[in-house]
Amino acid sequence: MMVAVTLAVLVTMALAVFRSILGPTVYDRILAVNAFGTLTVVLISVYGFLSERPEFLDLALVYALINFIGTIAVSKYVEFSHMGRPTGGDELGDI
Amino acid sequence: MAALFSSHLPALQVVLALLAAPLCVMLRRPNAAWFIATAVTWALLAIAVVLLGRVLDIGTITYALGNWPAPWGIEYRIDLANAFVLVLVTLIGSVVIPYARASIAAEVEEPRIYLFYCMYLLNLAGLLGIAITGDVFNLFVFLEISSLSSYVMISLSRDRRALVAAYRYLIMGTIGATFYIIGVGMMYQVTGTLNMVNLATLIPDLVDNRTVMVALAFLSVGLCLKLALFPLHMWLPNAYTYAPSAVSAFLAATGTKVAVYALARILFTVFGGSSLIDDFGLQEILVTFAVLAMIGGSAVAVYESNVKRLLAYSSVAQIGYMILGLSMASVIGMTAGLVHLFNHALMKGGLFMVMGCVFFRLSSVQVEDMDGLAKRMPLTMAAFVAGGFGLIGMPLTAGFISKWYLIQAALEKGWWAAVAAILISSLLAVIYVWRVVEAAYFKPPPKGAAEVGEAPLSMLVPMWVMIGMSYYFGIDATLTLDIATGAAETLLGGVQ
Amino acid sequence: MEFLGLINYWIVIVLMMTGFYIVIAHDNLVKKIVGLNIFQVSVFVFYITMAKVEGGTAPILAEGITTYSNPLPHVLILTAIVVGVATTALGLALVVRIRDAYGTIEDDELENQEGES
Amino acid sequence: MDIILELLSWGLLAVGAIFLIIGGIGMVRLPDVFARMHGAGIIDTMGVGAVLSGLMIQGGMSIVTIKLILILVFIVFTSPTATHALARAALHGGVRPRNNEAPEEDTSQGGSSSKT
Amino acid sequence: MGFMAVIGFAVARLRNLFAVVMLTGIFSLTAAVLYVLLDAVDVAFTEAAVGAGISTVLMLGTLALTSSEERVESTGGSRWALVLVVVTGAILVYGTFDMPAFGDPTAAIHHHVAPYYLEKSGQEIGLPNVVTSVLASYRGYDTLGEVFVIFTAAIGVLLIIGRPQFGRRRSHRMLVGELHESMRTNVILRVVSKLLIPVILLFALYVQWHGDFGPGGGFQAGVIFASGFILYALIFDIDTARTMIPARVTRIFLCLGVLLYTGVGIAGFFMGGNFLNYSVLAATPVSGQHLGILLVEFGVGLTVAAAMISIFFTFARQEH
Repeated sequence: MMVAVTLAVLVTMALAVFRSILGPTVYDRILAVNAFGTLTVVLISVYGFLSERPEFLDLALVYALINFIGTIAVSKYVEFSHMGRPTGGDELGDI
Repeated sequence: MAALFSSHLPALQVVLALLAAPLCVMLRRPNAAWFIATAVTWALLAIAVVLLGRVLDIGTITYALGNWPAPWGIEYRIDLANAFVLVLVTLIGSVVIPYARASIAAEVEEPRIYLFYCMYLLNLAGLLGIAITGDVFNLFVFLEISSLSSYVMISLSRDRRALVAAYRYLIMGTIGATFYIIGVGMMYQVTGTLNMVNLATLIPDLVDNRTVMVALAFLSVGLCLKLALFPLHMWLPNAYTYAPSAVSAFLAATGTKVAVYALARILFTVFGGSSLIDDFGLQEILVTFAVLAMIGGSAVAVYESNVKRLLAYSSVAQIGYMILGLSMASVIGMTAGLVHLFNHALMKGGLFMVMGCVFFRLSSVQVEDMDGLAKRMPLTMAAFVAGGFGLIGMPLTAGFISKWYLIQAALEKGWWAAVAAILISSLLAVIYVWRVVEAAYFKPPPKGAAEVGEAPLSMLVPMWVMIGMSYYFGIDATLTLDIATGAAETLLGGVQ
Repeated sequence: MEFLGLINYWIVIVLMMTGFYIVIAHDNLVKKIVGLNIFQVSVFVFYITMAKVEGGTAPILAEGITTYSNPLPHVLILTAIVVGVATTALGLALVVRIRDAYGTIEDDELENQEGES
Repeated sequence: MDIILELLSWGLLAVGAIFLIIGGIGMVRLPDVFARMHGAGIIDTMGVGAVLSGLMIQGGMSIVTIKLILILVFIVFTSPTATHALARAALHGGVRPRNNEAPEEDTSQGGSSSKT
Repeated sequence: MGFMAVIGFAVARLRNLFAVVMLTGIFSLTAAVLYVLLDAVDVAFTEAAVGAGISTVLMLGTLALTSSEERVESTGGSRWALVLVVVTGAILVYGTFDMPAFGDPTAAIHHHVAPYYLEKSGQEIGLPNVVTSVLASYRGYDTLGEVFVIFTAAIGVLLIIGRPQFGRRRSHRMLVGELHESMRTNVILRVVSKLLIPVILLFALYVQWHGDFGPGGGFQAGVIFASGFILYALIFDIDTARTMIPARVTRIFLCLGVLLYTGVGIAGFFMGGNFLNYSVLAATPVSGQHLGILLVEFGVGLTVAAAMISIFFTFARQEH
């Protein structure tokens, strides 16, 4: 059963990759990448059970987290085409 | 207390520089950072000298980090070859750092200066780490520390072309490093160890193993990229030309030299025990490229009008000399290569410092702008002439000693082509040095030329110290020769 | 049968070479960095591939498990990943400055501009 | 009792797998971004939810289940948020939802930054 | 791996840099999955956080500052590139012929050094996660180098594109129009991320301290911790985030982390061991190792978090 689920996840991943390469708009790609990330989370959870070492779920959590931040960053980039522009105060130097 | 530190000198050699770098950042004062950097660099020189003395006395020193015995942990292994390189790197570092103060203040934006010294220390630590370690992967890590800091330091110059030069260097350097880790991975895969000594004992059993052969190829190509051997030298001229002068002086004198050392270490310590290098024809390949580098580099230098770039191409040629010496795989050839490594570091460091002084006053290093400069900056140009003699290989200079030995070694092998190449390259050196000398001494200064005086004393003194050392080691060469011979014997003798 | 054991390596090599090709053949500076990334990631995969032991599990000691995969390449690659991201960050910073200074991030246009200046 | 749980778990996993594939097909086949988001939505909610619930039952009462719950909660929170941000970005970027009455041009891909 | 090959080719072909960056993100996610399948959980952890997370965000930041379209032109030199690549590939393939087959437990690689770690680290260091033991103790010096690499990168990015503190003074406050142009106005995003950020930070701490037992450790924790702040900076504007953690703070933590690591190493001197010997730090070697690894990992976490925050902020605060 686990194997079947893994296969299903892999098939869906392939579909997502297909969409992300095909585009056509950036938003399609982002969507596909986001879905791909979610699928990775599922895949790792399932694989943890498959290999009978389910303590690696932390990993899945990290993927979910990174996926979210990545999507937000990308949406922000395409919406405003900057990552947060400095708005004032040069008293906040970097060096 | 003293005893405590003296037993941990090998670790301190690198760690001191690593510790000082964040301190520089925390202090945020350019002067304080400079002061720390100077103090630490000098301390490192002292440590290196002590270590060299100890190696001369008692032979190879090993230091197991974390007290984990060798193949399981990482160990430092200091024999004459590393100790020699350590002294060289710290020596150059110590001379360049006082010089850097005025030069960097003029060429780097003020708020960034304190970070520059942090980078300088990191670069120094990286180079020392490469030289001292006995572990192939650890070498990679420190290679990256030194490379990353070099990219940053090169890009700091106000000239925008420095950015592109640094970027290209970054791409080439990273490809080199990646090739290197591919090679390390393959070696690890068939031997199961990363320790150099351990590898050296395991590899002879695997001479016929194709994976080891490919590993050797990748390691060599990766390191040759880093040391800018002739066809892979594209990054070097621009990087040295547009970098801030103090950085050019430091990197030209140390960066490629340490990479040459690393190559020698890999070829002769790790693969030395096997017949692989001969089977592979690596010797012939290296000699071919070395000869091409000697002639090609010098020939291009003749046509350069930017003197820093001229010197950079001359470096490409001089790297050819070193590789030629190494690839002879004989004690005398290796000695010549190592001595040349040392002497060239002094000469080229000194010459780049001269150009730093010129740039400091003229904001240009074009030959055309140096017309009649000898009248205005007599001490600086005299140093150029003195250093130039070294590049040509006039008697009494350090350059003469190493070329002399190189020719002897080539004759011993009966490589007439190599001898001819050395002579041709030296003749070309006469031409390119003469072009600058002619401009500076025999051409009248152009009308309306800026009234410039001598460079500040804090730059002149280190410059002359560097040039002076190149003469000292030319006149009294026994010290360097003895050490280099010993180092060559250790490298060639494999593992004791 | 012997070849089956090597196919993994071959795929990794194809990946490496794809990355390598992107680095040396493309003119766009950002894309070169992307290529470098792919090149490095493929090398990491190569290391991890050779660490795998048939029937082994992750090298985290647990009761009742006797075969583990080789932990050393994992350690090396952890280090190498960090080095990779450090290089990427620096390279991108340089690209940003180059764009500021030249107004382009195409390698050949940079060359043209340098030729003129 | 055990058997019921086991069956329930397998059932959930099977349902999840089916939903995953449906969502994936949806992502590929549906006509425009906004519609495709629904496909992704199926993956994120029903697919992931069912699979993870199934795994939870497998895990029993242990740290594993708690982590799975965390992951599920996390995805339930972030996924719609991300999709929402994306949809806004798409609207902002000039992509209009496909509308049967609207002329064809409007369904074409929008803003300047969104060309392939 | 099939996935990876497809993505790799797609990256080589696509001209839209934005799509390329997205695909690189997927590429490294796939690599991370592959690492899990090959038992390298720690590596997968890092790759996901770094490759898919930080690198992607940084590349996007760069694209935002440059341009997102690659110029299409016929590259004349690419034939030579292809030849070079094929030759290199062929050499590599030649090298594989004497490699041990995939997963072969009798290969030399699994018999020299590695078994020692697996057998002895349990007694000598007493941590279940062998990767952490090797990383922080047996090869602790490599890790020290690694932390300094990231330190170098952070300082380097500051040096290259950091804005000096008292540069051009602009009395430009956020305008209403600009306020609209930010995600701050998006209620859903704001609320969700306010809920999430504390959870992310807590999770980072968990990863930090749990690294001895499961996958995780200082590096991964640092990246996760930083990503919490990056999220904040994305949703709110960058200067608000910068006020929260000023450059001074990141800089000091950056230094403190590496100093802590080096300091622990040097403490080994005074307690009678070599550099980075943790066994001498406490009464028994095992507890000493434990303490040492804990401190060292904390140092790694500090530096990495500070470095990532610093690098991201420096990129994000660039002007067009």
